[in-house]
Amino acid sequence: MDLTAVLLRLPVPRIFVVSAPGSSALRLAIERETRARGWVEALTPANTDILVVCGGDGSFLADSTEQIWRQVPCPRAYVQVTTARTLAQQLDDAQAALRDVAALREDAERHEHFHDRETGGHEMDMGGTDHGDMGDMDRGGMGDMDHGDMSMSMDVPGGIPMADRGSDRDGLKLDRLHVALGPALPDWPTGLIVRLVLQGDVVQEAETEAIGLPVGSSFWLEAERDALDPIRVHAAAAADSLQRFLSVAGWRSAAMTGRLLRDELLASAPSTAHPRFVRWMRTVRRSHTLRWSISGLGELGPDAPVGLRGDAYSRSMRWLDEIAAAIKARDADGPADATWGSQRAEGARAVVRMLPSLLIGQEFAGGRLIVASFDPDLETLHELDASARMPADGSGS
Amino acid sequence: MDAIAFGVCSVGSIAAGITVFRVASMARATFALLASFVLAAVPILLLGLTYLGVLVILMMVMEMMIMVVFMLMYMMNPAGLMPMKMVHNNRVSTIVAAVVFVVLAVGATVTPWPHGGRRSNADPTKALGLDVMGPHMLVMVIIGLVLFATMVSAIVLASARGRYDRYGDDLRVRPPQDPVQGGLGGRRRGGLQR
Amino acid sequence: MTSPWNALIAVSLLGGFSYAAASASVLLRHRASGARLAAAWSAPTREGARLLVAQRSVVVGSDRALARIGSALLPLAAIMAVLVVPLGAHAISDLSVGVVWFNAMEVLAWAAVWMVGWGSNAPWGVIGANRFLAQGLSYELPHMFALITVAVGANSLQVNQIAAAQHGQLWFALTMPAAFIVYLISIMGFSFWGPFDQSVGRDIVGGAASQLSGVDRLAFCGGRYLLLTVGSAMAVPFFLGGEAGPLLPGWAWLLIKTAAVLAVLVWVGHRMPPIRMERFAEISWMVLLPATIVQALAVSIFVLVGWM
Amino acid sequence: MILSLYLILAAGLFAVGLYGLLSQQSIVMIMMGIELAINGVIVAAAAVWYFIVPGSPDAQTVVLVAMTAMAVEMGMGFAVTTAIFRARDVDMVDSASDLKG
Repeated sequence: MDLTAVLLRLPVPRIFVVSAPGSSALRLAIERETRARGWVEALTPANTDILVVCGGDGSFLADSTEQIWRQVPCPRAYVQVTTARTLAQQLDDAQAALRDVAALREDAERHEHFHDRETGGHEMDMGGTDHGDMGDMDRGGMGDMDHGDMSMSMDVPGGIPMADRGSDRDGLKLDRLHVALGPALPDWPTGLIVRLVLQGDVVQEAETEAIGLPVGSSFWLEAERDALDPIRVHAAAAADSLQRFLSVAGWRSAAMTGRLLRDELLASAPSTAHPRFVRWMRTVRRSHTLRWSISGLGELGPDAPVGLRGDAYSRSMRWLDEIAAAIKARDADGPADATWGSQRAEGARAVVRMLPSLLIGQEFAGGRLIVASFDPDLETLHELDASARMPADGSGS
Repeated sequence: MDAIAFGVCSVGSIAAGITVFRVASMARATFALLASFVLAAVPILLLGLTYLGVLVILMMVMEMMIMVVFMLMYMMNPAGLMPMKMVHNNRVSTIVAAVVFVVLAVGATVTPWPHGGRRSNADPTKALGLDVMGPHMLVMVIIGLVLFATMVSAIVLASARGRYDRYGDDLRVRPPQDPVQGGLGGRRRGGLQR
Repeated sequence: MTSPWNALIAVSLLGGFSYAAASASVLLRHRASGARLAAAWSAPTREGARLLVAQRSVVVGSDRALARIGSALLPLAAIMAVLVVPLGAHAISDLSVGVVWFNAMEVLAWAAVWMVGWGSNAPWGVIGANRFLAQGLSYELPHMFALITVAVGANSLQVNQIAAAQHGQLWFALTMPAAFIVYLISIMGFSFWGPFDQSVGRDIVGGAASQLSGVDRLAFCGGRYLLLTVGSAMAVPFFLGGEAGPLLPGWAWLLIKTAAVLAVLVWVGHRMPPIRMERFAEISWMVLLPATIVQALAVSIFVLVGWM
Repeated sequence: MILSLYLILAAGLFAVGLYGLLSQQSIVMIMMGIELAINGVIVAAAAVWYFIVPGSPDAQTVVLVAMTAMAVEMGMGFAVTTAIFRARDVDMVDSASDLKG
C-alpha cells in the first residue's frame, strides 16, 4: 500500500451542503447525520471533500453547483440527496469513493488539466456586468467579485474591467465591489439572495430577492401540523434560527449546542431539560460580550411587525425566550399560538422588503448579523402565498 | 559564513528594491519593498547592532502593512491586472540614479576612511540607550515633539469629520453621531429595545 | 548558540503543545455539539492527512505566489519566535533583545495573513485581510506597552533575565496586572484566536483562509496554533516567574505553566463569542492603551524608587 | 567584510530609491522611493558606527533619527494624499502641479 492510500484512509470528510429551497427537512437530516458521524461542515468549496446537494431535481441550482464543484479540490465526491432515507447509504458511498485511489487520480488529473486551461488563458466569468443574472455568479453564488464596468474602455487582459467608483461616507470615492450573498452560503436563509455594493467593507447599496421556489413545501409548517406538541416545534424553529445567528456571530460552540437542542426538540426527546441545555441558555443569555458586540444592529421601530422589533440582540433573546418557555412548560401545555405560521410568513415578507434600508451604511459583519437576526423563513412565506391563492385553505392571514 | 550572508542579503535587498518599480501589482510592490528592508536589516544585524536590526524589521513590517492599505485605496489598478506605465521622465531618472550610484560607490571605495576608534565592550543597545537618555536627550525630545506634531497634523489633514460633526454644533449630542458605533458607551437606550 | 538538540527539543515541544491545543479545541467543540469525545485526540492527525493529500486550490485570477508565501510565513514566524523562548537554563538563542525579536516575529503574522487574504482574490479574503490589519493596529500598541512595562520592570530586554528578575519576588502578573491582561488579549489577537478570530470569521466564510486548501491550508491553520503556543510559552518568563516553583524541577514548571496558559486561552476561545472589529478598536484605543501607559508609568516609578 | 562594501550597498539602495523618487507619478510610489533612500542612509550609518566610530553611539542615534524620519514621512504623506484625494480625486503628482510654490 502506498502512502497516499494510507493517508486517504485517515481523514474525517468535510461536507459542503447546497440546499435548494424547500429542502429544509433534508438539510436538518444531513446536519443530524453529520454530527452522528463526527464529520465537519466546510465553509467554502476550497475546503470541501464531499459536495452534498439536497433537494430539487438538480436543475435549479445547476449553474451554481457546477461552479462550486469546479472549486472543490481533489480528492472529492459528489452526492445528490433527494430523500432522507437513502442519505446514510449515500454518504457511506461518498466516503468510500474518497478512498478509491485510482479513480481519484484520474479525477485529479482532469481537474488539474482544467485549471491549467482556465488560469492560463485568464478566461473569466468575473467580467460579467449584468448583475441580475444568476449565471453570473462566480464562486457558485457565494459572493462573486465582478468588478462593475468602467467608463474608460480599455483593452484589458483577461477581460477584467476595473472596479467602478462611487462616493462614500468618508468622501473618498473609492472602488466598489459587487458581492452577491446566497443562495449557497453557510448559515444563510434558504432561498434568499442579497446583492451588495461594497466599498471597503461598508455596504453602499443593497437589494434583496427571494428566488422562486418551485414546490411550495414548508418544513416548519408541516412539522407543526404533524406534531403533538406544536410549542416544541415552535421552539425548535427558534433554536434553528438562533443557532444560525450564533454561528454567524462566530460563537461556534454555542451554535452547535443550539443545533443539538433543535434536533432534540424535534425528536420530542425527553432530554431537552438536560442540564446541558439549561446551562447553554444561561450562558448565551448572560454573555455580556455577545450583548456588547451585537446590540444596536438593525433596529426596527414600532411600525415593524411585533416579532421583528428591536435590535439584533433583542430578536435573538426572543428566540431564547421561546425555547425556554417550551422547555419549562413541558407539563402545563398552554394552547399553541394558532397564527404562528402566518406570523412567520408576514415576518419574512416584511424582512425582504426592509432589508436593503437596514443594510445600507452597515459594515459587512454587521450586515450579516442583521440578516441572521431575522432569519426569514421564505419557505413558509411561499407556501402560505400558494395556499392563499387556493380558496379551500384558510390558514393564511 | 558572515560574508556569504552579507553578499546574498545585500544583492537580494537591492534586487528587491528594483522589483518594487518593475511589478504591476501594488501588493507585490509593497511586499518587494518589505523584502528589501528585511534583507537590508540582516547586514545591520551582522554588525552586532541587534536592537537596531530587529527594530528595522519590526517597524518596516508594520509600516508596509499600513502602506499596502493606502496603495489599494488610492492606486488605480491595485491588483496589477493591467500592465501600465506610471512613470514620467523615465530615462532621465535612470541616468541620474545611475550617476549618483557610481559617484557614491567610487567615493566610498577611494576615500581613505579613518580607521576605527577603540571598540568598547559595552552592549551597543545599552550604549545607545544611555546616549539618547543622556548626552543626546535633546534629540529624543525633539523626535518626540515631531512625532506628536505629525500625529496631530496628519489626523487633521486626513479626517473629514471633526468633533462638530460628531457631537453637533453645541457639542451636546450624545451618543456621538458616528457612521458605525464603537465599543464604548453611546448605545442608544430607550423604547426601541424589547 | 547552543547545541542543535536544544533547537530540536524546542521545536518539537512547540509542535506537541500546538497539537494538544488543536485537540483540546476539537474536544470542546465535540462536547458542545454532542459528538463523540474520543475522536478528538486523533482529529488533528486526520485533518493533517486530509490536507496533505488534497490538491491546492486554484482560484482564477488569484495571486498564488503571495498566498503561498503568506501561508508558509505564518508557521515560520512562530518557529523563529520560539528561538528566544527560554527552555531550562538557556533558550536556543538568548538574544540580548529577545523581547524586540519576539515582537517582530509576531508582527510578521500581519504580513502573512494579509498576503493570504489578498492572494485569494475573493471578497471574503480581502475583507478578512483588512480586518486583521484593523485588529493588529488595535492590539499592537497596548501590546508593545505591555512588553515595555515588562522590560522596564526587569531592567532588561533579554528574556532569561526577565524571568530571573522575578525570582524570589512577586510575579509580574501580580505587580503589573494590566500589562498581563493586555498581553493575553494580544496573544489571541496575533493568533486570531477565539474572540479575535474575525479575520477568519464564519460570517465571511473563513475570511482570509476561505480559498486555501491542501498544504497551504495546513501551514496556515497549523501556524495559527503554533503562534498561540509561542505566545503562551512567552507569557511564562514574562509574567509568571519563568521556571520558579516548588518541588518540581524548573523545566517541569515551565511546561506546566505554558500548558495552563494555553488551556485558558483555548477555553476562552470556546466560551466567548467573537468581538466585532469596530467595537474592539474603540475599546483598545480608549481603554487598553491608556491602561497600559499608566501601568508602564507606575512600574517605571516603582523601579526608580527601588520597589522592584 | 569591509566598510566600502557596506557603503556600496547603501549607495545602491539610495540610488534605487532616487530612481523611484524621480520617475514615479503616483504619490504612494514616490514615498516608496523615499523609504528606500532613507534605508540606504540607515545601512550607511550602521556601517559607519561599526567601522569608524565604534566607541560612541552617535551613529546609532542617526539610525534612530532616520527611522523617525521614515515614520513622519509616511504619516504626513498619506495624510496629504488623503486630503488631496478627497478634495480633487487625484493621486498623481502631475495632476497636483499647481501646488508648486
